[in-house]
Amino acid sequence: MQPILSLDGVAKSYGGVKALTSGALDLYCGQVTALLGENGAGKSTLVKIITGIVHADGGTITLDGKPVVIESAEHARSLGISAIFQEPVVFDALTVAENIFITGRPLKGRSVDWPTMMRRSREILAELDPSIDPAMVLGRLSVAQRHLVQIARALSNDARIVIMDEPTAALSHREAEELFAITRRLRDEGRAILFISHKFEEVFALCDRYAVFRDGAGVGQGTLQGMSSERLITLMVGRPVDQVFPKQVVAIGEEVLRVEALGRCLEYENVSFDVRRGEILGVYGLIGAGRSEVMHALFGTAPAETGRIVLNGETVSIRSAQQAIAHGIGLVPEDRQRQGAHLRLAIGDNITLPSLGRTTRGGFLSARREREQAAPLAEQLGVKMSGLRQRVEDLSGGNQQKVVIAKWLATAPRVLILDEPTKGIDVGAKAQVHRLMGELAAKGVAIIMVSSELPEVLGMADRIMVMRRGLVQGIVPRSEATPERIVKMATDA
Amino acid sequence: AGARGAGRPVRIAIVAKSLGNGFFNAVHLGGDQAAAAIASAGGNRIEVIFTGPTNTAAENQIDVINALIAQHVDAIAISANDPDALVPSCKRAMQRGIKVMAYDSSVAKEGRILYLADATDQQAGDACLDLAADACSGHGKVAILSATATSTNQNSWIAAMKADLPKHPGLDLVTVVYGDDLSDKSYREATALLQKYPDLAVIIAPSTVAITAAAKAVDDAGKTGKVFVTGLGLPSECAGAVEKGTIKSFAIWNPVDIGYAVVEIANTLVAGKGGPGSSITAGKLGPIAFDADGNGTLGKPTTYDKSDIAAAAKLF
Amino acid sequence: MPESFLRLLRTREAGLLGLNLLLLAAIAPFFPAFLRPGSLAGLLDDTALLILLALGEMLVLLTRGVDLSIAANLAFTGMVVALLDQYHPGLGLAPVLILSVLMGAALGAVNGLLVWRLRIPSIVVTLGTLSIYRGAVYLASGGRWVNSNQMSPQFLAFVRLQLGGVSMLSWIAIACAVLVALFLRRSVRGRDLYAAGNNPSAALYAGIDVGVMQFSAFLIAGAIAGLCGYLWVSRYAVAYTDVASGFELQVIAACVIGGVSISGGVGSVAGVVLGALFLGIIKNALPLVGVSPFFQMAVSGVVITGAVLINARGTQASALRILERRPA
Amino acid sequence: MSDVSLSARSKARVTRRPWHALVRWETLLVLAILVDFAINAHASPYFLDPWTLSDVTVSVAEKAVVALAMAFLVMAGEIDISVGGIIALASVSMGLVARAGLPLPLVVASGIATGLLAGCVNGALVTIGRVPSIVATIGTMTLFRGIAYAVLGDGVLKTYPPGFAWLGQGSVAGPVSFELVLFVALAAVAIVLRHATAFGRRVVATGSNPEASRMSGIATDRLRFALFVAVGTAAGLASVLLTSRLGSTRPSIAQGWELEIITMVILGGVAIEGGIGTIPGVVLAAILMGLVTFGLGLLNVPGIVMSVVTGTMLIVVVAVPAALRRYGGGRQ
Ligand SMILES: Nc1ncnc2c1ncn2[C@@H]1O[C@H](COP(=O)(O)OP(=O)(O)OP(=O)(O)O)[C@@H](O)[C@H]1O
Ligand SMILES: Nc1ncnc2c1ncn2[C@@H]1O[C@H](COP(=O)(O)OP(=O)(O)OP(=O)(O)O)[C@@H](O)[C@H]1O
Ligand SMILES: [Mg+2]
Ligand SMILES: [Mg+2]
Repeated sequence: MQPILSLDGVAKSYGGVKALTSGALDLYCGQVTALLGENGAGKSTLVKIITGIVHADGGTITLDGKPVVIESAEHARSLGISAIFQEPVVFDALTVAENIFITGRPLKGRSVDWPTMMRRSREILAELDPSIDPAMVLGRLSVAQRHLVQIARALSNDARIVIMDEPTAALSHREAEELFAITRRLRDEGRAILFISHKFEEVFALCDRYAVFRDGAGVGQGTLQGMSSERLITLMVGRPVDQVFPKQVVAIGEEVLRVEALGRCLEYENVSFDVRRGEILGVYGLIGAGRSEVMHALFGTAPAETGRIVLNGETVSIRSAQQAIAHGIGLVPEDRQRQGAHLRLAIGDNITLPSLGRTTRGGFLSARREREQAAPLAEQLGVKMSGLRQRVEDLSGGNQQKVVIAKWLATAPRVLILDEPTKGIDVGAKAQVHRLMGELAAKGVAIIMVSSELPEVLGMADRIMVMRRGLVQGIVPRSEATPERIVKMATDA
Repeated sequence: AGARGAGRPVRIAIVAKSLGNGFFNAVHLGGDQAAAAIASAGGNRIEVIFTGPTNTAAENQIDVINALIAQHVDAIAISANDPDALVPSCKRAMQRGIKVMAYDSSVAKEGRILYLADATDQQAGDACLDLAADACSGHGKVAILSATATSTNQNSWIAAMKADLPKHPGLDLVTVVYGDDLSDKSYREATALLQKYPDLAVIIAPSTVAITAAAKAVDDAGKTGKVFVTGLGLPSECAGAVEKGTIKSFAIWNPVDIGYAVVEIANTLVAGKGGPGSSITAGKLGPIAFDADGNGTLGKPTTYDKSDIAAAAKLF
Repeated sequence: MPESFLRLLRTREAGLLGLNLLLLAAIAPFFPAFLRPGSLAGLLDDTALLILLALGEMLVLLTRGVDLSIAANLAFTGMVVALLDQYHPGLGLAPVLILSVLMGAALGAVNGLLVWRLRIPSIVVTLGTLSIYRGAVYLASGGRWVNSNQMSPQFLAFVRLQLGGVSMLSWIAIACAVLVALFLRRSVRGRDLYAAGNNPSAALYAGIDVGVMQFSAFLIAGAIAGLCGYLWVSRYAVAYTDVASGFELQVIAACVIGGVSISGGVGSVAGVVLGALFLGIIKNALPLVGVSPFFQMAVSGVVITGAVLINARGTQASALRILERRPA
Repeated sequence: MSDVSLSARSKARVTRRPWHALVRWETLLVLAILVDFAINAHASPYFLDPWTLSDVTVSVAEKAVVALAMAFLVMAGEIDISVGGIIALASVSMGLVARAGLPLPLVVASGIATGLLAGCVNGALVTIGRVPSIVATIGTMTLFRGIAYAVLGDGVLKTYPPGFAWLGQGSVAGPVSFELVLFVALAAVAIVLRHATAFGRRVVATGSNPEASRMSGIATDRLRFALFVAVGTAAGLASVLLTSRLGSTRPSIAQGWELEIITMVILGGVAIEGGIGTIPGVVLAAILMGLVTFGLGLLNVPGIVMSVVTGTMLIVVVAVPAALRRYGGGRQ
């Protein structure tokens, strides 16, 4: 069989950064191909090239056996290529219908045909989520619904080639399953699908073929039959990696933090739980279950309206991040780029920012003390950098996440909240983050880990709290946690 | 002035309220004429520096004076945008040996040696009221559309008009409004006057921006012949409205003469002669008397109407 | 459709319309003649230039930019066409109109190119061109004024032409509003403009060239400002260096009161027109109602500040509902 | 620009030096200052006179004082258009206090306090009212000046206590004016604040990512509020100097200053979108603008033509590095 799309020796550099050196990939009709690779391996860059958003510096792209140069996003669309990108491509101020048809709006003459756009949007949404009104402004949708709109967009133009760049990174189990069903249907209709993910169980459950990238180069592709995740990982990183979550056994101490009946209008109510020294409390739920909101209440950045927070036996009032930090609470937020890191500041400046009080004297900066504070942490976390003065912007996603974690470790927290700490980072970096959580717990830090990845929660947490639509469904000890039970609690009323 | 080397011309700076105003261009013209006259009569060689800010802000005029001080000019003649704000810099100029005089619009007494007024406030006020009475045959409602609320000479003319009102019992002054010397604001204020006082007879606008804007507003409202505009303005700018009949007649002093007198007087000051309480001969214009406060007056304003506007409009 | 009608009632535009009507109602007892058709036409006439400029500014604001140079562009173009008319009074109106639009567009294109090709923030670019264009008026005219008697009759008459009780100037503003509304609602490029301003990084993935959108916005804003240059000079029958000085901030205020978001992607033609009318009513009513001239600016300041404050309240994102609705 | 030819890798390393960006921008400004100095000295025989040079500072020191504070505000991602209005209002309040016969320190204090209060209004609109700062201050610009007009009308206030004139007109030693000394002192304080304190770090952090800064325990609203107050206070101080220099108060003073002050800040290399900027750059930009406008003034070039020069300077200074970055092969 001949591949519908074939890339060979594709290269791309940004300034001096070589994102791709020799990308190679074949896509076949009626097959789902998984694209694997560490963070920064060049997967998303390849997607951007195929969809005409950036232009390759070299290499050949063959479509239907004929070489093509993909000029623009418009051109790619006309060639029958559509994509769900890694970055959310959503327009809050526009209607759902416009978001779906943001490229290729239906036209009548030269003017936008609104009635047709609405009708077709309603048709496409009918099978995804009929509760979404195409005339609604997108900003009013929930997170999961926004994902659906992007999926609807990829379906809207009847593409022959559908690319999905980490579509499940922010999806929960149930939503991911829905997406897989759709993907299988598309495959059975004879379309070629490229599926990018860091989650091996998904890859094995869904895909027919694989392609692996390492450091911007294609290092192998073929059929998934007979492949094991170990072999794939070896291909990806060039060495075997311990993929199992290294859960350390830690003696659990006294209660550090307890919340009682926290509530906030429209968002959550009656949330109660506690966390102890050395314990990792996993918080699981579907996207939009209100977990992040509760974490922001603990951290003071969106205080709860009712209930109380008890820290080391004393009721405390936390109404700002400063107060939270003063109480020894740290939060690694979910949105790394917007809430976590200062991309344009240096790594060192990022790490010392929440703990500036410790490195300054009388308000004056000391370069030496800052270095003494930041350097060991950066090293301990294995941040790949050229120096503390490098800007965070220049780092890969995983390394950015390590910087954000380092900046909270610098405050020496007694309670550390990690909201989706491994979202979108590769296996190697993930394992490091997990090992670090274990070490912190061993040192007596109480950890709250919000995650949408079931294996991560099951592997790391001592107890698992499950939330659904702003309510706590229950707290399950590690010994009693099974995947089925957790998923059922998260999804069923 | 002592720093002036042999053979160097006397440099007299004429500072306008704002550049681009036809009135001051005519002043400049008169200044150049005087310089030529003095030189050909065997007097000093004179270089006239004509400068000013682009808008009527006092601070910008201060920057101009500072630049002139730095150039060590011999004399500065200024038409002030603000009588008080300019005092410190004018004082500084005088400390550095520069003769400072004001013309057209004065600097407070301590900021200049002499002030050459275009006409007395009384004369200007009288002229405006007489013209207004003339336009409406002595009976009717009158409104004043002035420049900015802070402009010195406009305010003193308005005061003079108010004082003179009893002489014209038929005139009823209904209000004073300000167009800020902006044509759009003046136009809007004039339109508002027409709406608010449907039986208004005359708009007195003692500023060239205001008089042209008011004439335009009256014309656009289709009230030409019913409401008359008068006041002080430049012939070149009022010519159109006079032809149309929106303005029957208006007054203005001769800026060319002012410029001429300014240079003659400044030249006299630079020579170390003249001062408050003296009389200075301004060349062909004859002697001008300055009182003990240093105030002198050039003469009465001239009135223009349809008969002589065309000729005057060519001049300034 | 009662439901969509209700939805319409709750929009910002409806609120603004209500506010405008309220304002008129408040003025009526002081000065009933203000509500006469003739006066209202005069109000529209007086606000037309603000409406036109605000329409252009809105396009720029939609793409997350700001154009501080439109008033200077207006002054420059206005001076150039006034000089053209003065020295070639026989040319007629068409060359004047064409030149004003083209020249305005060219000045706008300079802004647009700097923003698009060099990615310089628009506020920096237009702060610079604001000074340059304003200075160019002076250089072009030598600081001179061009007065009404130096303008040809047809140059002056066009904006004053009355059609159905409304001036040509007002008709131009109305036509322009309709055109911009159609452009924004119906054309692909118009919709792309919203998308580019709403989320520039996402627009990139949707194949929308954000830079081209910014350029287009500046180009159109410039063309409108150029046209306004002629309209202004002709309406007030005078051209000089300081024409419309500082007007850009009023234009931005009109947009913001009209609900255009300074952070891009949000705003409607109806809102902008109502926002401009709001300012226009205040400007025209204050002298009539007999507010002391010295208090007029303070009153405008209070009203503008109040309006933007109320507007900011309206745009604050409300919390997402997570909890399920329960039967009461 | 020689670094264009460097390989991207070594370039990346070079840009990491904290002082590197500073050196590049500031050298550009220093060069421009030297060039303009030479041109001025060449074009006007009066330029190289200590008293003339002292006059250069007069036209620029008042704006530069505000620019120092404004630089912090812009670095924090906000802007204040209302400074001209604040200066007018502060001047009116000083005039009233002086007319009431109160002593010099109270007159000065009332000017500064008015600026401070006006800054509080702006700060409250932005941090509590959640109005974008450019929008809020366009409103208060009219409001502040409007209040000045409402209070003073067509009046003038010119009875100031003895000694008041010295602040804006007096000199400390020979041609060294008090305004200059004050500006130098404030610039020194600003440099330390920006580059050597936690406060400066927090300002830049807030400008570069407000949300992440709030999450890092920076009281961003309080910081922004403080910066608006600082700008207001600086405007109050500038009003003291200007009023003293004018010897009188009218509501129309300092019209259009906001744009000149912001131009100074941007010319100094402060990024309008926040997060980037140095104080030495702003100081150099102030000197450059003072020299250029004064030099042109010496040649009797009208102010409006100077604005063409400053406008061009602003665009060129920002456009040249941008063009080099974009077309000279650097990364985007
Ligand atoms: N616009 C850009 N400018 C400079 N460098 C870039 C740019 N985009 C990507 N890169 C770099 O190119 C490399 C490849 O990035 P890419 O996003 O393709 O990786 P990826 O395989 O998708 O990683 P991930 O799994 O984290 O999504 C990285 O080193 C990244 O830092
Ligand atoms: N429609 C929306 N528009 C903007 N932001 C949204 C929207 N829906 C959710 N968010 C934001 O996205 C994030 C995820 O939503 P939420 O916190 O409700 O879910 P969660 O249970 O924390 O899920 P997760 O942590 O897996 O994302 C939150 O920061 C929320 O504020
Ligand atoms: Mg990627
Ligand atoms: Mg969340």
